[in-house]
Amino acid sequence: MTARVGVVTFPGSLDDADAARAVTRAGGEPVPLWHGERDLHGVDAVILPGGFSYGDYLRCGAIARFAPVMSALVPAARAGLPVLGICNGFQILCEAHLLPGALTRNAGLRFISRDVRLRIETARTPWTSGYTAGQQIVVPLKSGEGAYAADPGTLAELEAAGQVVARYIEINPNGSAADIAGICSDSGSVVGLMPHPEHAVDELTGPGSDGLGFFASVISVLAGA
Amino acid sequence: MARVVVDVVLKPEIHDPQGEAIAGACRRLGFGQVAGIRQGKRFEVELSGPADDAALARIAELAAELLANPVLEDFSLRTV
Amino acid sequence: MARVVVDVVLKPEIHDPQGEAIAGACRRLGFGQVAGIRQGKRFEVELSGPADDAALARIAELAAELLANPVLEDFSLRTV
Amino acid sequence: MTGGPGPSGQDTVSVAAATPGRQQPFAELGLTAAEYDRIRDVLRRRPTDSELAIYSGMWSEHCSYKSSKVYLRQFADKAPESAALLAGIGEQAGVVDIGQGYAVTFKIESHNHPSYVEPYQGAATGVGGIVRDILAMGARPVAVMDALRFGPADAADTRRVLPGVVGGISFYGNCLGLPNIGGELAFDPCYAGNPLVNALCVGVMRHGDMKFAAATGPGNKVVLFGSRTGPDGIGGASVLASASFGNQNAEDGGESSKRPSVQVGDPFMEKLLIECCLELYSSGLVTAIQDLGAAGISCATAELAAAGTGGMRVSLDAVPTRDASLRPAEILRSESQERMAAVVEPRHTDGFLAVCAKWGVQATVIGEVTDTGRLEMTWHGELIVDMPPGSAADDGPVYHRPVARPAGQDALAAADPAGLARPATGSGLRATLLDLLASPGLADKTWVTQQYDRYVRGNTVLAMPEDAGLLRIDERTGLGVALATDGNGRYCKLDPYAGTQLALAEAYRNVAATGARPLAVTNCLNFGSPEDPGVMWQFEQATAGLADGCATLGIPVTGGNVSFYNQTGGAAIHPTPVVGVLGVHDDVRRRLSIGFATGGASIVLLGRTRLELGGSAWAQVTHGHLGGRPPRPDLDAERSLAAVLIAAASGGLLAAAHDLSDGGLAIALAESCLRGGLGCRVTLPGDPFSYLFSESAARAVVAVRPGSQPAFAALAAEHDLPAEVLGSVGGDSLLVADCFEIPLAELAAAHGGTLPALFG
Ligand SMILES: Nc1ncnc2c1ncn2[C@@H]1O[C@H](COP(=O)(O)OP(=O)(O)O)[C@@H](O)[C@H]1O
Ligand SMILES: [Mg+2]
Repeated sequence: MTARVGVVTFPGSLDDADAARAVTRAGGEPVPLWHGERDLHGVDAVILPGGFSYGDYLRCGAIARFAPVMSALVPAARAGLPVLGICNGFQILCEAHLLPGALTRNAGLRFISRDVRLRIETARTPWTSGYTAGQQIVVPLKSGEGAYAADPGTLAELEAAGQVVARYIEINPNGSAADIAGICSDSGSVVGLMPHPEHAVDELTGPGSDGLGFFASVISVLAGA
Repeated sequence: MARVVVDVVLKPEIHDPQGEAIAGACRRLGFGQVAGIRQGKRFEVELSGPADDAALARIAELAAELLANPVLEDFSLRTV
Repeated sequence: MARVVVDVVLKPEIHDPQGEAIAGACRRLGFGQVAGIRQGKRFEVELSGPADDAALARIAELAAELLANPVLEDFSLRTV
Repeated sequence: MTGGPGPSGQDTVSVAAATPGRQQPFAELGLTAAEYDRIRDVLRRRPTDSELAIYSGMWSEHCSYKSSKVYLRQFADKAPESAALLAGIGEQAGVVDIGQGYAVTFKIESHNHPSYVEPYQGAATGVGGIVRDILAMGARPVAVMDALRFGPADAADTRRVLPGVVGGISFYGNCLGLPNIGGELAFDPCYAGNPLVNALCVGVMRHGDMKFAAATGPGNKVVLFGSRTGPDGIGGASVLASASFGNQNAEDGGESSKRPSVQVGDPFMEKLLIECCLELYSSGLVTAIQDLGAAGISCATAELAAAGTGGMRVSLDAVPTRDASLRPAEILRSESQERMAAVVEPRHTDGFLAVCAKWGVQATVIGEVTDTGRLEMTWHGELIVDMPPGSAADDGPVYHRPVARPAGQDALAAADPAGLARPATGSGLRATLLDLLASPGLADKTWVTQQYDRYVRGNTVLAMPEDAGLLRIDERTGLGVALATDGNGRYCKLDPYAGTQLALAEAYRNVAATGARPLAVTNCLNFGSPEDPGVMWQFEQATAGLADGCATLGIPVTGGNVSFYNQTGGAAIHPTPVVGVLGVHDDVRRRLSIGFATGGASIVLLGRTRLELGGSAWAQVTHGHLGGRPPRPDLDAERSLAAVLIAAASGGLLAAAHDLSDGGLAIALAESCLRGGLGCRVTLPGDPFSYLFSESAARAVVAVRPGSQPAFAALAAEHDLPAEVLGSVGGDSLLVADCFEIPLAELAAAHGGTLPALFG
């Protein structure tokens, strides 16, 4: 049975179609989920895609956090449902307190759209199990508020518990604390990532296909479960 | 060290889509008594000297040139 | 109609690149007495009813849940 | 006698009839006395305030094309036969058939004046406006481009305007989820005080999905949806884009002095509008649709009615507003963003409103279609507008403005750059190349393009810094479209006819360089005041050049936009037509990049190189000189070049292709090396300076795959296209035999350092 991966569309979501395409490419079945429904339709995993939910007015992700679909997603995620938040999705996960810390204004104060090199720091999440720890990948980053911030205690805990999922190498494009590009919950099932693996699933339209591993990982984990 | 707060608000006739979207969210969250929201900025300016008249006059200049966009915004100063 | 202002400021320990950039620009423009700037937000909330204690308590809830992010920001209310 | 207002205090139709002598502020609204008299003739009375608001918007230069109309006709009259054209000039945007059941619509538009007043919001709302044009054709917008021109890069005002403009385009386009796939960035003192901000949008639909802006069917409802109407942008069309721009604060049409012309964009609302409209279309709920742009509700209602059954009745007080104090004339003139108007059958209105509600878009029935032949509007039950809609929408004034070749034109042509000192040694040529590569106009544009999302929607195959943007349209077949915009004010200043053809040729060449077949043209004509006969001469020459050029190249103009009054005081900008060309790519997997990435590929220069330096980047950068004749356009040679590039791409013969334009071969080689990460070694077949820096048109440099050289040579010969083998790809430097060698790192530093140093 192919894994069914939900992709949530909020008003202002932009990369939902890309995320669904990436799921298909990785062999899964994408299931569109609507922000206004309190129902996950029995999916095996969920992606919160990139974009500007509610215009990113107020703070990125601040309004989306209260969408009806989140009232179903938050308890499911706490109970172990694999969730990947990409860019705006990461911001929503932080605002919803499923992940610690916050994403703040880029150090250079401008929107950045560029390819970045990341090091995958852990393969123990369902979204990175297909990579090896230490593996380097190139994927696009595109955000204005992508600088990860958290208090020193939280940062220390994240490091100690191995919850840093990916780090910027070569350069830190946005001033993220400890070069953090992505983190996970203590169980590992909820992952937030600022760069966009769904834009790197095909040489033709992306910098390469290094990002496919996130989607392939969860699908193979679900198949084995 | 003295501190001056510069409040920057959109001119009343300028459209504030952010404020509207936030007000909409408030109502969806059950805060029915919110009739509207206008979002502005607030700058806390720390001075190396006292907040005397001369300094305030300089800060007002600064606000007009840099902190507020005169095409869209108004500003006001207060010492705290 | 009553109006409540919610001021949202970054917690003191949080880095504020925007405020720093503006403070730098001030000094380049010759406003030497600016020791630092912190940028915050200001929400003017218009109420459909009076700004009584009950309404203020609701607005404080709103500020804590929506208008400010407790990870990064503090807020305060004032009636105007 | 005094005619008191009606019971509501409004200037109603009956009040107007009773008070024929009342003074009206037509001049402040941008109308001439003769135009005002014509309105009185049409109505056989004086207009009401609201009618005057409608006419002033619709008869503005921006909406009526009154000075340009007589020239724009030739785009249709001289247009080549094109089976691909599904809708042409006259629609909001042209529509072309790209095969496999797909149609594409694209258009470029200016937002110059608003972007000078408030760069961030001005540019942002420029993107918003052109996207709604495309949406209103029935298409899904799929990408944007931006063609930008500013004053000197190191001028203080450019440091205010440029970052604001780029930030605004980034903010709006990124938030809409439209990839930015290309554009232009140029600097010249003539644009100080008059930046050019031209935005292009392209959309895709299936055949048969096309929508028209015609209010047909009496009884059908007129629905206004999107943002509420506010006091922003009141009179933008008549005031901003007109002669009075210079002192636009001086008058506001007699309305409250607090009414701002500056508008704030709400890309989130626009994103909702896009999704909402597409669902309305696919559910079959829309009879006709029109975006609200310049002249707002005036324009939407008058145009819909004029193009349809002919009549419409509107309750203006039904329009949702953000400000209860707005008066009818202000509501009519407001240019609040993110609004659309639709005509809907009564049986579909509930469904229509439900889809809008799903997307959180406010929608209101404001009127209905009638067969009276009149556009009638009421305000609290009183009739305040009663006019034939065609008189505003179609029968505006048409001017044959005086035309005169500018006095200085001959002297300009005589100032030939041939006499300027040229570098003669290898080290001199080397230094010249590095100077040009680092000059703001030719420098790496990453500072700008890094603020634009190019990836969203997952179909961007080529984007900046490639020659053209290339989008995949069909994932299964690989069908795609390529787009490029070009313009060169310096060439056009020297010779507007030739200069416009050069802009057309460059965009055509850029599209072909990806392997796509050019199909259609859009254009944005940025000029000074039409009341200046010299400017009108430039305009006459430019439009003739474009129409003739399109006829020769066999690709029709499908639409465009005119922006006049680009001047500061008496000084007009260089005439700057910006031309966009769209091409079809049969299989985007066979696209060509500009990058030299295949070691051992042989480098071939295509086309004929002459010593042509008039208006060149070399003359500007090294001598601050503008004079002489621009390069000679050779459109037949452009066709041959394109044919070879397209055939070679589809035959898989090439590893890279890059057109030659500003800065000539020297800059093209440097860009291809930097893009692909490999160097090259070349030997020039003649005078090194001419080969490196001349800007002869109809040329490209290609990297032929190892082993494909004989087949490629045969292909070029078949098209009579000169093809000179210069050398090969490889190494980590740009080496020109007997002249110089420059390590890639040094090229990159020169190319990449300029804009960050200027703009932070
Ligand atoms: N304002 C801009 N927005 C987006 N892309 C831009 C902009 N300015 C330049 N570019 C891109 O940078 C690249 C180099 O531009 P340019 O040298 O003008 O191209 P060409 O000479 O081939 O027309 C092109 O890919 C162009 O699309
Ligand atoms: Mg080019």
